Amino acid sequence: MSTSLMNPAEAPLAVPPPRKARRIPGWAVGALGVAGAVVLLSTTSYLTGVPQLTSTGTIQTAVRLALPILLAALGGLWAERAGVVNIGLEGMMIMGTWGAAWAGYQWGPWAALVAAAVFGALGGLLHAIATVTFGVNHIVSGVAINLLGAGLTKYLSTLIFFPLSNNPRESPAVPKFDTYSASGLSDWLGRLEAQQRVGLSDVAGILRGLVTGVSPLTMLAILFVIGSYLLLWRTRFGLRLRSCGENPVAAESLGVNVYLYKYVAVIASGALAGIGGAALVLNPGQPGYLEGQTNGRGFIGLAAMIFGNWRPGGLLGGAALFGYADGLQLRSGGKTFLALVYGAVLLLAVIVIWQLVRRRWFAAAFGILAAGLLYAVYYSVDEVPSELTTYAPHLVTLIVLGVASQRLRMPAADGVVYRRG
Amino acid sequence: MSTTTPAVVLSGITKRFPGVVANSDVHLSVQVGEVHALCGENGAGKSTLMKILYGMQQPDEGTIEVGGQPVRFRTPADAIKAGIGMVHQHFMLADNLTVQENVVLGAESLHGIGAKARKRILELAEATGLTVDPAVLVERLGVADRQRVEILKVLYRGAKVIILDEPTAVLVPQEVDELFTTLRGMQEQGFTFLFISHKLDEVRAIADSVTIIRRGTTVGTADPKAVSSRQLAEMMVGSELPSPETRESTVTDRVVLKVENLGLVAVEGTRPVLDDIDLVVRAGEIVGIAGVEGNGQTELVETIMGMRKAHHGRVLLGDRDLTRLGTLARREAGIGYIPEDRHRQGLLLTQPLWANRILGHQTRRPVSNGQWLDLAGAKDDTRRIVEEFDVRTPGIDVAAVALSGGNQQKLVVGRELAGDPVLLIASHPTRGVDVGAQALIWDEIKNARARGLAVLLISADLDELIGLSDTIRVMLRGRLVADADPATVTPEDLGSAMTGAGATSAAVAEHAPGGAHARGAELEGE
Amino acid sequence: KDTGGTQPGSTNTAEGCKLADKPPAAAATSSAATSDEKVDGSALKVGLAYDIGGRGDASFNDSAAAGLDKAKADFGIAEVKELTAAPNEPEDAKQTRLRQLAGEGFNPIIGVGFAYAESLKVVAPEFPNVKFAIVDGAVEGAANVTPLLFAEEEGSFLAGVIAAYKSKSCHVGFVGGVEIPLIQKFDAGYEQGAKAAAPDIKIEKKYLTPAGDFTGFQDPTKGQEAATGQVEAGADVLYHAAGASGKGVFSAAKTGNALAIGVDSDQYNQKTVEESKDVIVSSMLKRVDVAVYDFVKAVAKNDLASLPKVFDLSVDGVGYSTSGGKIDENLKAVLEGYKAQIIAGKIDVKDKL
Amino acid sequence: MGILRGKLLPPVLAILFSALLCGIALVVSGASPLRAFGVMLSQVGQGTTAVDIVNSTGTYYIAALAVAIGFQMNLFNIGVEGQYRVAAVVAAVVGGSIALPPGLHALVIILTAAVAGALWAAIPAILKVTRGVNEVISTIMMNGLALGLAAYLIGADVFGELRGNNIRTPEIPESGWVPGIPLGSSGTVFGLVFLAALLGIGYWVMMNRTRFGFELRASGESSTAAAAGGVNAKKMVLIAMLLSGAIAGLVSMPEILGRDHTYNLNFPAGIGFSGIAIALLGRNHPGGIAFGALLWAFLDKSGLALDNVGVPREIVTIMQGAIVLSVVVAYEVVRRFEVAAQQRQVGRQLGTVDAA
Ligand SMILES: Nc1ncnc2c1ncn2[C@@H]1O[C@H](COP(=O)(O)OP(=O)(O)OP(=O)(O)O)[C@@H](O)[C@H]1O
Ligand SMILES: Nc1ncnc2c1ncn2[C@@H]1O[C@H](COP(=O)(O)OP(=O)(O)OP(=O)(O)O)[C@@H](O)[C@H]1O
Ligand SMILES: [Mg+2]
Ligand SMILES: [Mg+2]
Repeated sequence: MSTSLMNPAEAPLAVPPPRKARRIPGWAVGALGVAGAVVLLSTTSYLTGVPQLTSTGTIQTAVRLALPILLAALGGLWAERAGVVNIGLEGMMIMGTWGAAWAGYQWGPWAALVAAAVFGALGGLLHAIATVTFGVNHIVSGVAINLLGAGLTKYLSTLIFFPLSNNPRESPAVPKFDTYSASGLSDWLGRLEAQQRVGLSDVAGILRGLVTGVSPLTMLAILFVIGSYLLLWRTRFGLRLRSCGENPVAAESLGVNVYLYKYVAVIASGALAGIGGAALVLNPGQPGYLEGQTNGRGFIGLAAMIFGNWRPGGLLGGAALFGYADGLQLRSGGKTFLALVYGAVLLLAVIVIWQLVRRRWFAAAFGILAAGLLYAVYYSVDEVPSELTTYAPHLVTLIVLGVASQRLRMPAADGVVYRRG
Repeated sequence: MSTTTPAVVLSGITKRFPGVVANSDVHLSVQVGEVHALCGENGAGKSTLMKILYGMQQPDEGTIEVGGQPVRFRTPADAIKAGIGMVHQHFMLADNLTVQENVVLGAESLHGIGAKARKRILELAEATGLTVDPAVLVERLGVADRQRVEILKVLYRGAKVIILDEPTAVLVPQEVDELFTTLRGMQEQGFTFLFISHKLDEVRAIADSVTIIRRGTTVGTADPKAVSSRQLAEMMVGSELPSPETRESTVTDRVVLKVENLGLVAVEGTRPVLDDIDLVVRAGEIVGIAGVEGNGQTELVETIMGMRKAHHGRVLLGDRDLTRLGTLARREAGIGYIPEDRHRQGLLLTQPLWANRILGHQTRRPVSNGQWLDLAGAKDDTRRIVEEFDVRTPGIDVAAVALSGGNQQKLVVGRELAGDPVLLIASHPTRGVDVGAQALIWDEIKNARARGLAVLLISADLDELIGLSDTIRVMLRGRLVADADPATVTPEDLGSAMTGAGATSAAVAEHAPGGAHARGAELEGE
Repeated sequence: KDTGGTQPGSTNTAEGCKLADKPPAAAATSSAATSDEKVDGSALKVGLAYDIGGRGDASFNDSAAAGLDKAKADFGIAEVKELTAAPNEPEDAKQTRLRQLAGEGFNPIIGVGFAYAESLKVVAPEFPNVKFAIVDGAVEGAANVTPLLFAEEEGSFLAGVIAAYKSKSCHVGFVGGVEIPLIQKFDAGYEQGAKAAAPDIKIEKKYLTPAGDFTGFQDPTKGQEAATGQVEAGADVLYHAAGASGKGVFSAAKTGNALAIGVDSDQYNQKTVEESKDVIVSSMLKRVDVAVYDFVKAVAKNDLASLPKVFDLSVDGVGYSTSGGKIDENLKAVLEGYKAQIIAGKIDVKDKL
Repeated sequence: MGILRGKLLPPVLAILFSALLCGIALVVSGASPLRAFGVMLSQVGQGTTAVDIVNSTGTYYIAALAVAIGFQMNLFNIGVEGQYRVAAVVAAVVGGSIALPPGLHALVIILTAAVAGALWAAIPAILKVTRGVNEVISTIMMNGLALGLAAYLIGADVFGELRGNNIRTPEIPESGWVPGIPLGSSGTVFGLVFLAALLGIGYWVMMNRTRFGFELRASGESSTAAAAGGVNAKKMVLIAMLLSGAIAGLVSMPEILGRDHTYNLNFPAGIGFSGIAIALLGRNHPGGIAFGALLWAFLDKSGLALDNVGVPREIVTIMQGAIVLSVVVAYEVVRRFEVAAQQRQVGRQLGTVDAA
């Protein structure tokens, strides 16, 4: 090679693009985050004397509440990774609840799951037809599907459930899954938890919550998370699917059938959201289908997915955070909520120190201010008004998003209408 | 080298778009193992023809033969199967995927997506000299590397006929040479190339034969070794070849733009993107900035325009300190700005031309009275630009997207020269623009300079840079590392300076050796 | 696999509360003599405007429907029309519904739920000859609107007594659907009753959503989690006033080996909660059916003045159910004792805390 | 002709298609679609339905305008729902606790509502601008918090008062009311319906004639081009969101000042979400939105009549969803049809045209 030519090794280093290569792999970041959260919670629990923060029951509740959100978020992940924004998750979830109830009361919970997936997938199919084939704005289509899902299920319930349950807004009772526990481990952890040892008991409580009274649905959802990761990031199918969300024109030019992959992704998305609906119906305590049952969980799922940076691990974190905060406020109300505020102060303190180390004075000052404010709240009230605790999950999500530095990155062609040719 | 059956034969190809006939009865025959160039003005229909050959678009009429067999490509997959590969004018890479993922996408059945695929990529890179790290994200690559990835993609699929659509538009001469070396090497291994370029010298340097397209139809085939660039250009447009040269100097000693000690940091704690830039542009002077893409030119321009916030340093226009002002205030102070990417930064594509006239001038006459728009004024002035700058359009109410690239660029130039700016910042003002439009834009910039306009010119087209500029500064890794005298410097010298290979000519005066900035110093991601 | 029912933490070895002195036994059950006089309603066209949920909600709408059905059968009513409110509907939809009924000649017309109060204020004066009634509400200044109000706090008082007597850990819970005044009445009565029966009793409370967010009546999952929380905190008898969310409370009680008290109608006999019916000790009955029935009857007899101002314990407008056999004679005697005292005014049950 | 085909044909097609779809659904369920549609149409002439439709159109129109302002620059304000609720409570509280001369009183209430809505919207706006928080998430969360805040504010020990089983804010004195146009037994048209019309005109003028509107549209069309043109993206996000929130704050003003004079537990929910659908239906154009709002209101109000003939009222929701979807599909189909026609035309002129 002639000397005047550029040798790649000496090629001028391009100006660094804003995003850097990651030195730490994603799973490690996730593990660190989880560890950090556990430490934070057990410290808070110790300092405030509120053991509920890490009790088995709280964790179990969190898991149950997070489940439908997690599944909806996974649905969102599939669609958006293929470049289709899915604001219709709520509608597909509603379709899922109806399908689950309809099949479930007749043939049991497994049939409910399948039917929910099918009904959700129908919603997904409609979304795919509108957005992929007809090039309709994704948000328009999603909004329409939310309306259609709600209208259709109400209509169908009046026709089909009314004669059975004597109530046009409710299905007959649906049989539920049995739950399973790793009993030996669970008992051992239970003893550990009961000893009230700082840190150790907290971890035991959390772990015990995760291995006790587990519904097959929970295991399935975890499988879905792992499966989605493997499928989307480790197979050719996933590569092709994601390429449709990053640069569909390039994908098409390489012989990827973009329409097909978008269809598959959006239908899968609907099916997952539908299963999310089934998770709601099959939750202990739910009679079956109930009008208004999803109550915005599809939207929360969407938020969890964005929160999780369009990644399976991240959205698991988002759903868990929401479920945890919701579980906490439902179970124990104002007091524990205050403990959470205290935890937020601790978190902010850590962040402020980090910012000081990095010599980011402004961010640090902002953090100190926020921490001071929150601490004043913690100090001055005994119990947060119940009107506000109900929405603790919303507040926590907002605060976490506001505090966590925003490095979110959506698929490059997400929401862009793609036309072949 | 020609054999009996041509590699590819296109006959009677016609392709219509709404309002446009992109190809009309095109004939093209490419021999096995040759580099066949395709030349034509902007919008002549070259890319469209190639997309048809690659199965991305279906011809309305006409037939395609590959290796003597008539074929019908419904998708690129069909074309790939037939051994045809295409490197697009606009790179077709997914930024957020790795090089390896981009390469194997769509061809996973060959070697999977894992270690085997990686091995194969490295083999190919070895064989052709297209070295690049398969594990790196594409968004972190510069243009030359991206092009390597594009060619690797094609090779990975086993293509024997490779279409290169304007591959050299964004490369510096050294990179072009390197590309040509690669192409020649591959040609010897039996690959066939279809090569599109506006740069006729390059065509003559690399091509074995050339087909010329004018207004969507083939006007002839020539032997590039036997014709001059001028003859080729005349076949393309039927007019004379313009030149960017500016003869007499109009430089005054009145300083218009003064940049002092300007610094910019992309991410806290990383290497600076702009490092202590000092720069002066005087009235009547064109200062050219040479540099390989990605060395901070974009950032420099955007910092001067106030689109990025300087970390330290000052920007002065005349006596006025602009450092703390926003982009609009800087524009109001008298800066015109031709952005490097007219589609992304210069135009509102779906809006009518007159709305595009308002952009950047929304507070100034004649298109606005401050807070209220003056639509009549905007329309009148748009008509003026259309006339003066020879913007070929059916009217001023059509959407900007309906115009060809050259005409879009003329509109942008007309807009930025409106309202008598004192400083024009022109980033790649003629990129991807055909010779006719190019000549007009050069003339307009020269005229404005003669009227006392100060111009900061950034261009990858070294002929343009050398021809237009009064002074050339070379930018490397965020620093101005050398000055060059446009009267004596050659593109090759400039190219060496730009890549940091060291001055090879007296025409380039290097500054004190730029402290080698460490490559590392990267923060962990996410 | 979980067999259900192993409840962590709550080792209920305690033998229950230290109970307050039992009230004196009630004199005689003053079960109102259901006079079998024949009432003719064949001239009546009765209109019923339900609140969200409507017929089939297994709650107070259904109870109203039951009253209407009975009235129809007993009095031979000519025609009946029932319309239902949609969730989140604007005010004018309710007005339109009432006007529709009035316009088609229905008289009397009953609005089920306090949500109709504002609409009736507007519509009732437009139809001065139509006799309106409103369940759970009152409209000032409209002479032709009969309020059908209930003393939920009195019924809930008895529920509190039941809870205190049934609790082994002397720790009970209350789950409210939405924190509105109506539900706070249940809450208040319950607490007073529980405290009256066992002064040391601990009470857990949770409202699922605050006022204005009516999804709290529609979210069994939340009901279940809130109830589970209370059970794990030690409560072993749960009373709910949470509409459909109450189903979650029953289910939580079942898994947590606790007991539950239903609300509005006799929930032991409800199909949708069949699988957890064995935990239902009793239900606080709010006899909307009685009120509707009595109102129609009074209209037929043209004797509105005979209606009580408030349907309270004294007229059996509220009460408790005994289906399921978990209220033994002993407890029943106690309850009747408290009931007599309340009726007699010896115990004043407040509707607010 | 072309305009007619391009702009008006699609909505007509879509409505017909949706009606057909619902008709089929009705037939399947054993009801007569003709009867159902007939009842819906005749309902307009009954009682106060016509006036209710007008009033409701006004409300929907304001909500959709609020959403549309965000859409113009690709900001997705799902938070209209929460913004109008917070604004309603705050305005009702303020209106009920001050005494001012007629006219001025109402004006102050309206301004309060706008400011409250804007402030509520400011939180997601600031989070987006300073912290890059996606507005879709933050506004969803803010909707939840709005419910909590409203509940807290009307608490009996805060600003609310108990009325039977209802809680409400203190009644706004008559000086704060905005009189409507009484049409006897047909009801009363809210005075503030005209506010909606005024807002529509203002919106049109702003989008088409002002620098701000231009910058908004430019940001929506291409944020990069807008930035190069001197549009400060962060400032635009902030202003657009505040403006959207301020308009959202006005959503419930016609009802509160024209009829209820208080905020109570029966406050309607979901108007913000309808606003999203209507803005999309009307393609962010003031005329289109007006049409969409009218259609929506018609379906809502006349749908009440379906109960009379024993048809599930939910068919209306299905119809609304179907219309939103089929309108956009119809626009797309018509557009493709026109493109094809143009292509054929070019084909005929082949040889005589000049490329470009
Ligand atoms: N998808 C399309 N839809 C409509 N018109 C198109 C499309 N693609 C290309 N055109 C038009 O067809 C004509 C030929 O375009 P093409 O891209 O083939 O030109 P080109 O010769 O490659 O020009 P350039 O030198 O600028 O790359 C132009 O007028 C262009 O505007
Ligand atoms: N979705 C729609 N439904 C019904 N009518 C519509 C719709 N969209 C636009 N219109 C009507 O069509 C006409 C033209 O609309 P168009 O969007 O072309 O306006 P425009 O050219 O953008 O003008 P403007 O300068 O007002 O924005 C308007 O009168 C408008 O009311
Ligand atoms: Mg081009
Ligand atoms: Mg081209």
